Amino acid sequence: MDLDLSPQDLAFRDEVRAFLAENLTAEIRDGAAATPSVFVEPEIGQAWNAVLHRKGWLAYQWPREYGGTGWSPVQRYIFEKECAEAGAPNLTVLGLKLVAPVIYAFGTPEQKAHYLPRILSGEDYWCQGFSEPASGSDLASLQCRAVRVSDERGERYVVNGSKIWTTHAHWANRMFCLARTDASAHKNAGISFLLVDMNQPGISVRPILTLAGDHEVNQVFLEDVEVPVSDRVGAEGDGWKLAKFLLENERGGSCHAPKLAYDLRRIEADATAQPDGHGGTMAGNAEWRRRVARIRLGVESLEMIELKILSEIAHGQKPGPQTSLVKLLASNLRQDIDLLAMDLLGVAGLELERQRPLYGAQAPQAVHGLPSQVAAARYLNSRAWTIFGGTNEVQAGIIAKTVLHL
Amino acid sequence: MDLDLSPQDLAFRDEVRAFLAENLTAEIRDGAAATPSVFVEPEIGQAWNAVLHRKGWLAYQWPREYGGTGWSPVQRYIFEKECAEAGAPNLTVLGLKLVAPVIYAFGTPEQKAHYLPRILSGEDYWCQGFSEPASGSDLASLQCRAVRVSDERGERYVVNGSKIWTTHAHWANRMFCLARTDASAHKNAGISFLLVDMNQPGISVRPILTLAGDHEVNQVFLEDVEVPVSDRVGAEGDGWKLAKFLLENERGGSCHAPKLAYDLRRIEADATAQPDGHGGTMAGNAEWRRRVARIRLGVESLEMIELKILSEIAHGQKPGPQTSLVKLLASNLRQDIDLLAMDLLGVAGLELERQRPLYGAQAPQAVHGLPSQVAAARYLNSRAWTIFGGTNEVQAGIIAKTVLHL
Amino acid sequence: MNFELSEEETMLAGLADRFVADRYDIERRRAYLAEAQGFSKENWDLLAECGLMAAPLAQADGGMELEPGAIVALFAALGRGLVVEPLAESVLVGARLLLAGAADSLADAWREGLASGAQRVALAHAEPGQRGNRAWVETRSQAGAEGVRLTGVKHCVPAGQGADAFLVSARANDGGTGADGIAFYLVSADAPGLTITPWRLIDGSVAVHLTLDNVVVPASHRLAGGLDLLDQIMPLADLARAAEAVGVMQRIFDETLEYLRTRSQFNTPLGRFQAIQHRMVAHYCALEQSRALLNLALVGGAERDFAQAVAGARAFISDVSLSLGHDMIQFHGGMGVTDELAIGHGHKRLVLLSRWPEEPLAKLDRYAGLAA
Amino acid sequence: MNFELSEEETMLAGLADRFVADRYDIERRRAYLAEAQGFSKENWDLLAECGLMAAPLAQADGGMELEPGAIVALFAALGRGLVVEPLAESVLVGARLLLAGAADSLADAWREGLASGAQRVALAHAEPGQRGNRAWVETRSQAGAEGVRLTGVKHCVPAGQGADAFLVSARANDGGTGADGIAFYLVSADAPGLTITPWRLIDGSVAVHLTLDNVVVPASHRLAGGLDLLDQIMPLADLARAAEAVGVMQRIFDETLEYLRTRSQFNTPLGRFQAIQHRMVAHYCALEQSRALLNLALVGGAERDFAQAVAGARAFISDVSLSLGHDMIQFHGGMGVTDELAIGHGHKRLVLLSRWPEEPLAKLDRYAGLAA
Repeated sequence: MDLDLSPQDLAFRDEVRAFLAENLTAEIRDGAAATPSVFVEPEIGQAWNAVLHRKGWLAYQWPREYGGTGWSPVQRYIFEKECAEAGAPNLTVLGLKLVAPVIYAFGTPEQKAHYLPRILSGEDYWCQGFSEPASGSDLASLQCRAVRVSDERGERYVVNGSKIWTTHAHWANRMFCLARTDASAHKNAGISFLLVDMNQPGISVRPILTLAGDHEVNQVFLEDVEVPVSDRVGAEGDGWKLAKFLLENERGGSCHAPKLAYDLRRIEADATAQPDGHGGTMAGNAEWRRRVARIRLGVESLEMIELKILSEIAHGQKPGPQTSLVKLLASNLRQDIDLLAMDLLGVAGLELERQRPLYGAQAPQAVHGLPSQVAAARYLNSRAWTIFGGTNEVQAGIIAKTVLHL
Repeated sequence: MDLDLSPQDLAFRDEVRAFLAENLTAEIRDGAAATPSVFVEPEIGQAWNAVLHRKGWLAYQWPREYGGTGWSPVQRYIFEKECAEAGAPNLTVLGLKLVAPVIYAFGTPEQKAHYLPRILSGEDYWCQGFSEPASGSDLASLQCRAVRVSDERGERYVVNGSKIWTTHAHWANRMFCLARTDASAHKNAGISFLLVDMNQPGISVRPILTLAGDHEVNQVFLEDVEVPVSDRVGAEGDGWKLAKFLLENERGGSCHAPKLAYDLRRIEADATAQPDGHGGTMAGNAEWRRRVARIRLGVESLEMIELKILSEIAHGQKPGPQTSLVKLLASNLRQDIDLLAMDLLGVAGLELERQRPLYGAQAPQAVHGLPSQVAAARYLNSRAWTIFGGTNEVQAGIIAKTVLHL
Repeated sequence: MNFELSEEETMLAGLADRFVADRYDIERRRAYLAEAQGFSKENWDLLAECGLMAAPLAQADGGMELEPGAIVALFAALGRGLVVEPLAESVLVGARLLLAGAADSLADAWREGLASGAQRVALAHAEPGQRGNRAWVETRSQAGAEGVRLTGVKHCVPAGQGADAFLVSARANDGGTGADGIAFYLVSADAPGLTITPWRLIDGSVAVHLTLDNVVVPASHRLAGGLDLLDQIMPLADLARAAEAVGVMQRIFDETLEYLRTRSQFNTPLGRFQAIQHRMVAHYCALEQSRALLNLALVGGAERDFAQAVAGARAFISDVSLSLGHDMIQFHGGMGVTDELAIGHGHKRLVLLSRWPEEPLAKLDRYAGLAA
Repeated sequence: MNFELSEEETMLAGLADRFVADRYDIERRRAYLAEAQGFSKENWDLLAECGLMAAPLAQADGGMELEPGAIVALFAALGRGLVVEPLAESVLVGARLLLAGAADSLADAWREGLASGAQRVALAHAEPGQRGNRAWVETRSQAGAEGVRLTGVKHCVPAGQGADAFLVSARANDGGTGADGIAFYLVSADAPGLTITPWRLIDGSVAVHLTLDNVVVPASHRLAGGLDLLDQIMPLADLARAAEAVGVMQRIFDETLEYLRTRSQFNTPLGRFQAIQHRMVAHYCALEQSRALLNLALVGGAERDFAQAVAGARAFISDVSLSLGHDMIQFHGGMGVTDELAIGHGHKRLVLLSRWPEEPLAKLDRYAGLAA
């Protein structure tokens, strides 16, 4: 085994570092730091997208022909790690990492030419319409129906149904969505993958506030919503296949550990200013340090697991069920860290400011400081980590079946 | 609620205390302290039985007509608690608490007259033949067969099969056992409850050593073993019903917490003499005290749960599935405490002396002292607590079904 | 030995249950929290009317001097109902502290208002540097001719918004960090030099942040006794908090059970999944143990240390309640992490109860004899 | 960055695997443990012959100076095989410590015997009062004309039975508890005044208890350096122990998986029970994390602290290996708690590895910078 970075990789790391030092503005970084929800709002996220787009690094995970950078998996990890360590916001994955791969892998030339550039430019902001109120973890039970009609206005689907947990639907102008195009087909069959224009009358969006009061997800109602047949990706009935591709893609080649490590280091730094009730600081409290140490071991182990998967991808292997392992570990660690951050602040950590945003001119006056404004909300919001994108229980089931063969 | 002991109960407690101070010999107490297995060997256990028998307290759980004391449930608990706190050995339950209730509840007058006094006098030493190699937690799948024959030597069953996990079969002269008397019946049906004479040619006993090297359980092979029909308890085919009665009886009205509390207090006392590596003792080590405190809370809560169940029994309720809760908690706490005891001793706690017995003249020389001779063996043996008498998983299933209705 | 509720206990729990049935559902609760003081003024008056407010006070103070068993019965019922009115903070802490420490004339001036619910006082003891150490007080008191001058910051005063006065702890001596030299002073909410800033706690209730800048109080507003007043008052308040937490746990556990029995996934009721069953059983065990530790605190006898038993119950319940809340959320899937169900609201209350006035570890240390 | 095993690593693991395949099954292993020194003399010689014994030593000492990656590959394989021969204690600790600290003439006298396996030395450092604090040494050394006089007790010397000599730590100064004044002395097993009492560790191996009553050693038997010798030697030995533990975990996990797939209860293979599945998944995660932390220790670079990374891996693995062992026993039901399966034997080895030379918390404290 040789687990050190090559000189080329080190040089690349320095290049990324220099770029970040130059281009990641305080506004963007502070906005990310003051965001307790899982995704940053477009105001921050799209600003950061634009910076990367100007540099040509936005689509670093795409194939070169569609605007990708041609980086190796290890370089991609280095880039993401450096971004995390610089305090950059998470990229909004919905367009870039979820729908784009489906479009460039399965889309028509017209779809590719139309949609991919608009994701990069920020003209299109996407949301995902998979989950439904009655389906939960069981995607195959979805009920949203798309009926194909053909008349003087052309061939199109008329979609009726409802989607839930739709992140940023209130910001999005486009939604990629699964709908049942063949009502008679069984479960996974008869589902198609449609690209929906959100700016049409039949769409209504109901906010669902999180435990912390953040407006991040929604329920979307579709009432006679129209989708031109040309906005179906793949063949009719291919939806399940494309969704599986998308989800596997989502789970593959992740970079969770660096962000977790960054947050943990910031908590450790904050501990040096947090009184311990006896004239010292929490940084010197043995129990506290043990708790931090246990979490740090989790994060460090996760980073090596992520790197190992990347290395396998680099050697041509497909990301397998190991990605469920990563999802599980990362979700648990995220929750541990967000609880840690809240607990560090003692009683002041129990503040839950519900006004948003917490950055910029409209930010509410802080009673105990920004960390207290963010910590409890982040702790509450991060309970979702073990639920979205396949619950911990679903991930465990996948591992039991595909890795352990039980 | 009124959770204090009545003046009568306090007086009874003092009576028991005085009796124990007088009659629990150092030999018996030290023998119990030097026994790492779950049950003490007959040498210790039967000696203690004899002491109690002389006092008339041995059958304190039996109805008065068969030699019981007529104590209330709370008095029974007080008695057991005082015994635990005095360091008395656990009573050997096999005859007293397992088969005796079956005999006095379902036996013929002849069976009662013959067997019950012999349990009290120690003439009969019982073992239990329920589990079989292929059945595990699933008792209904048992395969041991009893074929009824009738000839000049009388009516009897001829039993063939094998029993496993038979505690003290190597000491016992009698075994109560489940055997399939009707091979055509389904699962739970067709099983009968037989009393087997262990001193006959068809019986052979294979020791199964525990992880710690203790000889406590066995596999018993029955080859054309004969059981007179008069040694069947209940009707033919009633075996399953009787076994259920026995197991529920086993789980009802327990007294685990006082023994756990006693062991925990002894560990705490030992900690005052155990160096912490910095010139102090473990009794002053904060982390150690937190670990002890957490376990103590578990024990204290268990005691209140046991008392509450007793109080319900005293009010005429039947011990319900709460007894599964007690079994679960007590087993986990037992394991926590035995690990704690080993860990207290540091490196010396890693000793595993395999010679037995550890008391009396034949005891091996102690390199680090008696606690080290006992601790690791006890830790290992107590892994069985979450397995025997219904595994933790089985108990959880019972609670999920009967209490939570899931 | 009798585990059945006494007549009084049954009556109190019944009163609370009825109050909840009449006044509470998730939407009305939201509206109560949205009021400026973080609870319903109308409910407050109702609780006073039916006698629940005064009940914990001494008979001489117009109360029923509730026994610990009655406190448990009452607060477990309030917890099950997710009641937001701050009985524990205002009555068990605020009113009892004032009446225990105030000289007769001062007590006389407040007794009726407190018992009738017309007036509220709030304990202002927590400070940013304090953490689990009650004796860490940086607010200073300086006696002078015009009275006692108080200066400092009290960053977390629950139920402080709309309170008529605060009981502010302050230290007379220099640099000391021990219990000596600390006393409590009654500070009127409109005292010059006092700045009150409200903020929202995680459960949606309102705390206030106090800045005292040379606030002057008459010497008669100093309570007799020092930190020992807390030792006198807190165990019963902590028992109430513990009982409330058990009530909340029971509520969200029961709602989750119901959900698991009815909600299907992959064509099977969620409650049939064995992994979920076993985790529900683990929480059930923890809940029974929590209840048992509450009971243990009720066992009398001279050799029992009530404060230690309560600290133990608090430590245990703080830990298991958080885990229970996490799983109840988890088992509800997406709905669990929204603001729409009682599950989340209950959990947020559990977070607060587990970490106020101190973190769970501080409670354990108190029980283990590692902290005063 | 390349996670594939190097040629050397593959070769070493292969050698170990072959050794296990040739020499090991549960009954033969029992017989090896029953030998007086707690392992097989014959196996010891075989390991020496195939070069595995000398491999960790410096090239100047006749070894291959194995890199950490090779140590991991080798010891993980030995762990999977539940090998009882004490390579880590005798070679990675004993031989390396002697050769690192001995003056040339002394080293020359031992070099060949150690590399060939013909001679063994054992570290005698642990004392009853020491616990996690390596600097707590009560054994005293007194220099005099005839040499150095050693008096004290070393209560746990693994692989000490049959050793030719012991490396005994002793303190020259009075009453000091720091690292100063401690040195290691080579004490021949037949030295007058030395009493050797063998005892069995939980995994069935043999440790010895040493009493030194005015044992005299020549001044030349004092190793150069003090406790820092341990800092120099221990990280690699600890890495070997961690890798061995991961090997053992893998072995009993795999055997349990196989059992769960094939054993039926209530007409269903045990492995179909979801509660068991999820617990197996949790252990699988822990096992993968353990492996990852071993890998992390192999990452080079100046900013990396090898000793700290190893301490972290040891702390993590000590905790999760015990839980894993407990569940692997549990899932085997009654058979799990007998002496008959590899499960129990593996678990007993895990108990030892997790608690030797110090408890898991001491390892965590080392990682967290709370202990030297």
